[in-house]
Amino acid sequence: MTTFIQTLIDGLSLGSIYALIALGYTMVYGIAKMLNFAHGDVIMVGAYAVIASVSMASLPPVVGLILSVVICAALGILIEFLAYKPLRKSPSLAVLITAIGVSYLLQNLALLIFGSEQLSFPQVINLPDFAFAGVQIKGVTLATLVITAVIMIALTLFIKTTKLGKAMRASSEDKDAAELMGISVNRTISITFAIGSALAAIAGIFYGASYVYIKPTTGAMPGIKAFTAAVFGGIGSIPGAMLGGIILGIIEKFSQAYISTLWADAIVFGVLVLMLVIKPTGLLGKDIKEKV
Amino acid sequence: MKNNVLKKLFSKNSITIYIVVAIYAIFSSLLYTDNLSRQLTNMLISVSCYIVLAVSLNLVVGFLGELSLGHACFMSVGLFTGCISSVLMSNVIPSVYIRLPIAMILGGLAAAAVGFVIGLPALRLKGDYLAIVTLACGEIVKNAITNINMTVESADFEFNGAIGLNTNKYGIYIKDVGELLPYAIVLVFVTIIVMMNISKSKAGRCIMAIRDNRIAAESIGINVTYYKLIVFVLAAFFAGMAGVLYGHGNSFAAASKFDYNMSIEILVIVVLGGMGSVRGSIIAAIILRALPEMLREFSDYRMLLYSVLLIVIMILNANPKFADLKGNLSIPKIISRLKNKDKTVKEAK
Amino acid sequence: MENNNSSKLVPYPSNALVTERDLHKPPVLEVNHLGIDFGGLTAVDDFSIIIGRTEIAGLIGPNGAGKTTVFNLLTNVYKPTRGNILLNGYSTSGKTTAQVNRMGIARTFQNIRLFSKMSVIDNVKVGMHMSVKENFLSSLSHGFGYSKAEKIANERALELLDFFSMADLAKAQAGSLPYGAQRRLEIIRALATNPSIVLLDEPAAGMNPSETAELMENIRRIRDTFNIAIMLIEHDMSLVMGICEGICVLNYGKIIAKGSPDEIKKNPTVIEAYLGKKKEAQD
Amino acid sequence: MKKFARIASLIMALAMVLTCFVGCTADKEGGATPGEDGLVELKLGCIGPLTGDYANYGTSVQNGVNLAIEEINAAGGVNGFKLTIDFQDSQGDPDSATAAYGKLMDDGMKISLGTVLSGEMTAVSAAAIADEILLLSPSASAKDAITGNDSAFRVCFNDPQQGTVSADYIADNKLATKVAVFYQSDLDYSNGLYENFKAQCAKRGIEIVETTTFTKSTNTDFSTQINAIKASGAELVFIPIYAAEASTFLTQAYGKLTDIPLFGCDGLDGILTKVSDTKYAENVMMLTPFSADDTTENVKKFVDSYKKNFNATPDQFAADGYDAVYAVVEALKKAEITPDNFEDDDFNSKMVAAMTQITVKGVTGTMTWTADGETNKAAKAMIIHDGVASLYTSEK
Repeated sequence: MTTFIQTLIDGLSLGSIYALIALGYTMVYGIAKMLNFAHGDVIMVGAYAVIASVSMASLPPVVGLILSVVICAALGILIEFLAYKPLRKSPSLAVLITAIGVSYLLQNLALLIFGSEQLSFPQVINLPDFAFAGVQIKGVTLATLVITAVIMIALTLFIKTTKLGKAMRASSEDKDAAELMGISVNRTISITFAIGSALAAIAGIFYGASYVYIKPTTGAMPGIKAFTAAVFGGIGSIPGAMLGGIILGIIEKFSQAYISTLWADAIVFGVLVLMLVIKPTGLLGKDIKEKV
Repeated sequence: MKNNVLKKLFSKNSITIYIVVAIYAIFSSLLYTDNLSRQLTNMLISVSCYIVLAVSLNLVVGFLGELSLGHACFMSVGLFTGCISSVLMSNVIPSVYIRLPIAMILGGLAAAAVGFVIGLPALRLKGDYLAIVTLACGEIVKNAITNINMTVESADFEFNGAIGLNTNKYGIYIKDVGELLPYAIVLVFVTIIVMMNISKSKAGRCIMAIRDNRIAAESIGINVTYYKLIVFVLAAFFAGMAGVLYGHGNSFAAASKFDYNMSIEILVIVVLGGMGSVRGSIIAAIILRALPEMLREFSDYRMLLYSVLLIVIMILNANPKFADLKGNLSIPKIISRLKNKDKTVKEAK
Repeated sequence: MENNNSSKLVPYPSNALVTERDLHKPPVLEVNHLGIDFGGLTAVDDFSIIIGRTEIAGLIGPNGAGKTTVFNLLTNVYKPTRGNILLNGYSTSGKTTAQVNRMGIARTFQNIRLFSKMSVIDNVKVGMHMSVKENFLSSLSHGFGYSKAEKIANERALELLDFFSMADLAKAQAGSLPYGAQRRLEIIRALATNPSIVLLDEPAAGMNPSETAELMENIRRIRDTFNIAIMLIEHDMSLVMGICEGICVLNYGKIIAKGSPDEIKKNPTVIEAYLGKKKEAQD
Repeated sequence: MKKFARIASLIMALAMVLTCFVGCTADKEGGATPGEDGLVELKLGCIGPLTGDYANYGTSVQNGVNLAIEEINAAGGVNGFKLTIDFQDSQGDPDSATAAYGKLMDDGMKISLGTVLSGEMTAVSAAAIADEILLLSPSASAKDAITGNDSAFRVCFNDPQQGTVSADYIADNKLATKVAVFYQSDLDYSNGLYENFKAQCAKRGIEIVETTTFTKSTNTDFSTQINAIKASGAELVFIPIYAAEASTFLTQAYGKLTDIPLFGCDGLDGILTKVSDTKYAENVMMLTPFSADDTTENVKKFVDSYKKNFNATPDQFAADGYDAVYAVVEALKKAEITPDNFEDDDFNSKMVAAMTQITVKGVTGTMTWTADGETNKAAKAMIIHDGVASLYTSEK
């Protein structure tokens, strides 16, 4: 029983990171209708920003965290402006390829700037760990869960209720109609990217706090896992991203603990395939029937 | 009548064939006269494989219109099945050159079987959901191959998926590119001819109809299930064959190489070359495979430049002015311009 | 195909929409008490109709009456909750849309659904896919009778296009055609499947009066040339009253009237459905 | 989209022109004319991942090689030669490595330092058989990476050796009778060590009580594996993995696997510089021929100048690269290669023959080579205490 609970907590811990990354993924997808494959690499940039400002430039941790979020938000706007905006009218696959190009670009830039050797993330989030009845919970895990939930609720409310959020939804439904209604679609999408990338920075911070070591390729795998989580939860759905991420983490840990670490990858993806075949639009995805 | 023959000679597909013939003619003549640089020699087989991979993935992405992120796994399945069966056949058929085509077909069939299984979810899913499922299936296949541990004592053969397959050790590595190139050329031609044939056939029309409008396709009696599966099976078959060729041209293959990154690499080629354009896939495969090699001069900045070029090409490609420019420089345009010139000259007379 | 012969239909219900011409031939379509619920909401209920071998039938009704839903039910795009459909005497229940088409129903769509990236002639040829004698091997190799099959297909497709004077547009991309031509191409594509009944969903939508007149003529020509039945949804009353032999009026998913154009024109329920009850309107 | 095919044809024409150009320049060879310093250039080549997931290993080897070459040239070269190195990136992909090898051959490489990773080496050594060129890989450790090519050698131990030696060492020193293994299941290095470790454990009566793994796609969170090891009652954990993943493992295992020593091989080298806090590496043992904390004079000299040049502590890969260059120098001396005879046809065969005759006192130990390319050198068992790695002595 202790193992079971411990595994569950380990799964939550991993899943909350996936969920946090997936939130940014799904938000950008929901509004800009594009798969931002570079999202994972923005996370890496966010983590490096903290390392550079706190470990290298010895700035206070709070400044480092804020700087990281600001840098990533700016980076998001820049990437959108340079790489995605010229392709606004192109098929979505073309944008996907550009996003992959951006992902390579960020990785290789980081490689040139920070080198290939892994760097340690500074201890900016110091939280005590908890232990009871033989079960251990890391403070960071709880913090990640809380922050993920807060961001999920805030994002949902933001998109549902604020003027900007409504503009975002309108732009995602129909760009031309939104433009006619006086919404600046370009500005709205820029802001979407800024928010998405700021979320990536936060994810980067928590990733760094949980897993410590950062390499230029650090963002790639969590990016893919978060993409998987976002689709699992129903891509575009913000609560879905959180649910998808957490479930993915839990499945991963349980298959490692109870079945086989050798087959864990296959089991996780197998469950994913099965779930999607049973429910083709993800857990919380809306089933949009094509009108005939 | 003469006009018809001319038309056929200069049709889009024939021009594609001419281009490929010209490329292989140039490179083989250089290769067989020992004038080709070693770097290019060592790339010939791998680029040929990528052409086959890109053209076959184009069948799924360009013709059927479904996003697949698991194409590399078909190659992997083909490679290991084909190469292992080639090793196991060595007692029966001593010559590796005879075993290779048999192995290619076996590898292709194994990949096709996996393609069928991966095609099944495609019947229910579409878009990003299908993309993630194909990605997942690719990772499952990779994981499964990694965990294979087989020993065949009669053939003195041992295979540990995690360590990889050393084809040189089992005598199925064909060192001389000159010996392997004819197989590659045949495979490339078979693949592109089949793909071009399909696009101009009943099956191709049905497949493209599903892409353009699934509901309308159903309403005119097209069996969507059948054609979707056929596409996945056929694309996997060719990717599997390419895998076997690749395995015989490289002395080492590990399943971990054939992950989603490689699938994405193939997808990049297809999209860059143009959805549904066989010629585009071929040319993009050559460019994208050659690009990192050509950029070797820039050492540290190599992959950085590669990524920048990738982005720039995609953006330029979407720019209408650039599209006009390149439109004017295309072969059919040039031919038609020459024809018009003839006409105007004649009329002037 | 389970026990098909037993489901062959003989007697006509009294409210049939069958013209005298078709009276002694078995009907092409017989629909009995068809209905569908969407999550508790009844969209179509108790829809029964019989359409004669060469009849031109109209399905009219106010917006949202469930007309397109009926077409979707007839083609099994939606699976009916209740009732049955007999096409040429065979039940279509449990069949896929594609199978239903092969049994003899072809249709067009309210919002045009062409294969827009394909050429005009390919749109027609893809419609003829069942009759093109190409197997998969000949598709791949362009041998094994490919040339002959393609030649026949080309000729027949051009013939069909010529029927609507569109042969000169054969090479054009379907998506680039003007609106009217797209509508016509959709009809040609439906005819290419060799149906025994064609369902036309608002064929005259967006057309000017002269185009509509031409369409009316074309619809009659289709019926006379191909000897098939046609059922159409249309808001343009001049077209409906002009060419339909039997009309069925739908409101809130239920049939409120059936009959010849003259009968429908006089039917008070129909007038009420279209114009509203005078008293209620005043309230 | 079809339009793109057209531009593509344009670019292709360009690409073909360019590639032909590349082909033409290939004819240029580094001629035997001495430079200003009176030395003739001798071109060495090496291939490894400088970008991508494994970039850190390639970079380490590159640094080690560069350092050695600088030292040798600064000391007046060798036999009238000035060594140059062309280090090509492979991204860890065997396919790319083969193409890079072709490029190096085109550019007139005389001696190859092979590749950094095993997969690449397997591909390159097979592709290079006909060239008979000397291949001396610093760090390709897989058993089969150099088999089949009589001119291929390596500086590092091979995987089976390490796995076997590790099991023997644990048994000989009575470190444990019940061990757990934690390895990367999709990594050839890790697997090679594990398979042989397992086999030798069976022979030596060591019981493997828990085997748990991870893959490249699950290399961030090891909590489940750590719990499983903890629950298994193992007295020692064998971790035949690389230092990057090991540092993650150690960090997460901190406080959970107290009193259980961790035992790794040469992949762990450099762990002290990789962990964020050296307390995580407490009690880690490793069997490695190189230790950056060794006080031997040549090691100290190497470590100091490496730190000065690259602002980092050298690891196993760097040391292997460094030694590979010195082995080449020894072989050049032994074979009596001079600018007068280095373009003779028997250059390669002389070099290969010399390889089995030389003894190199390198930073990874004193090495000799067998005809099948393997090195003979002693492995040291190191143990980390208070952030310092020192030779393990069993009486402690």
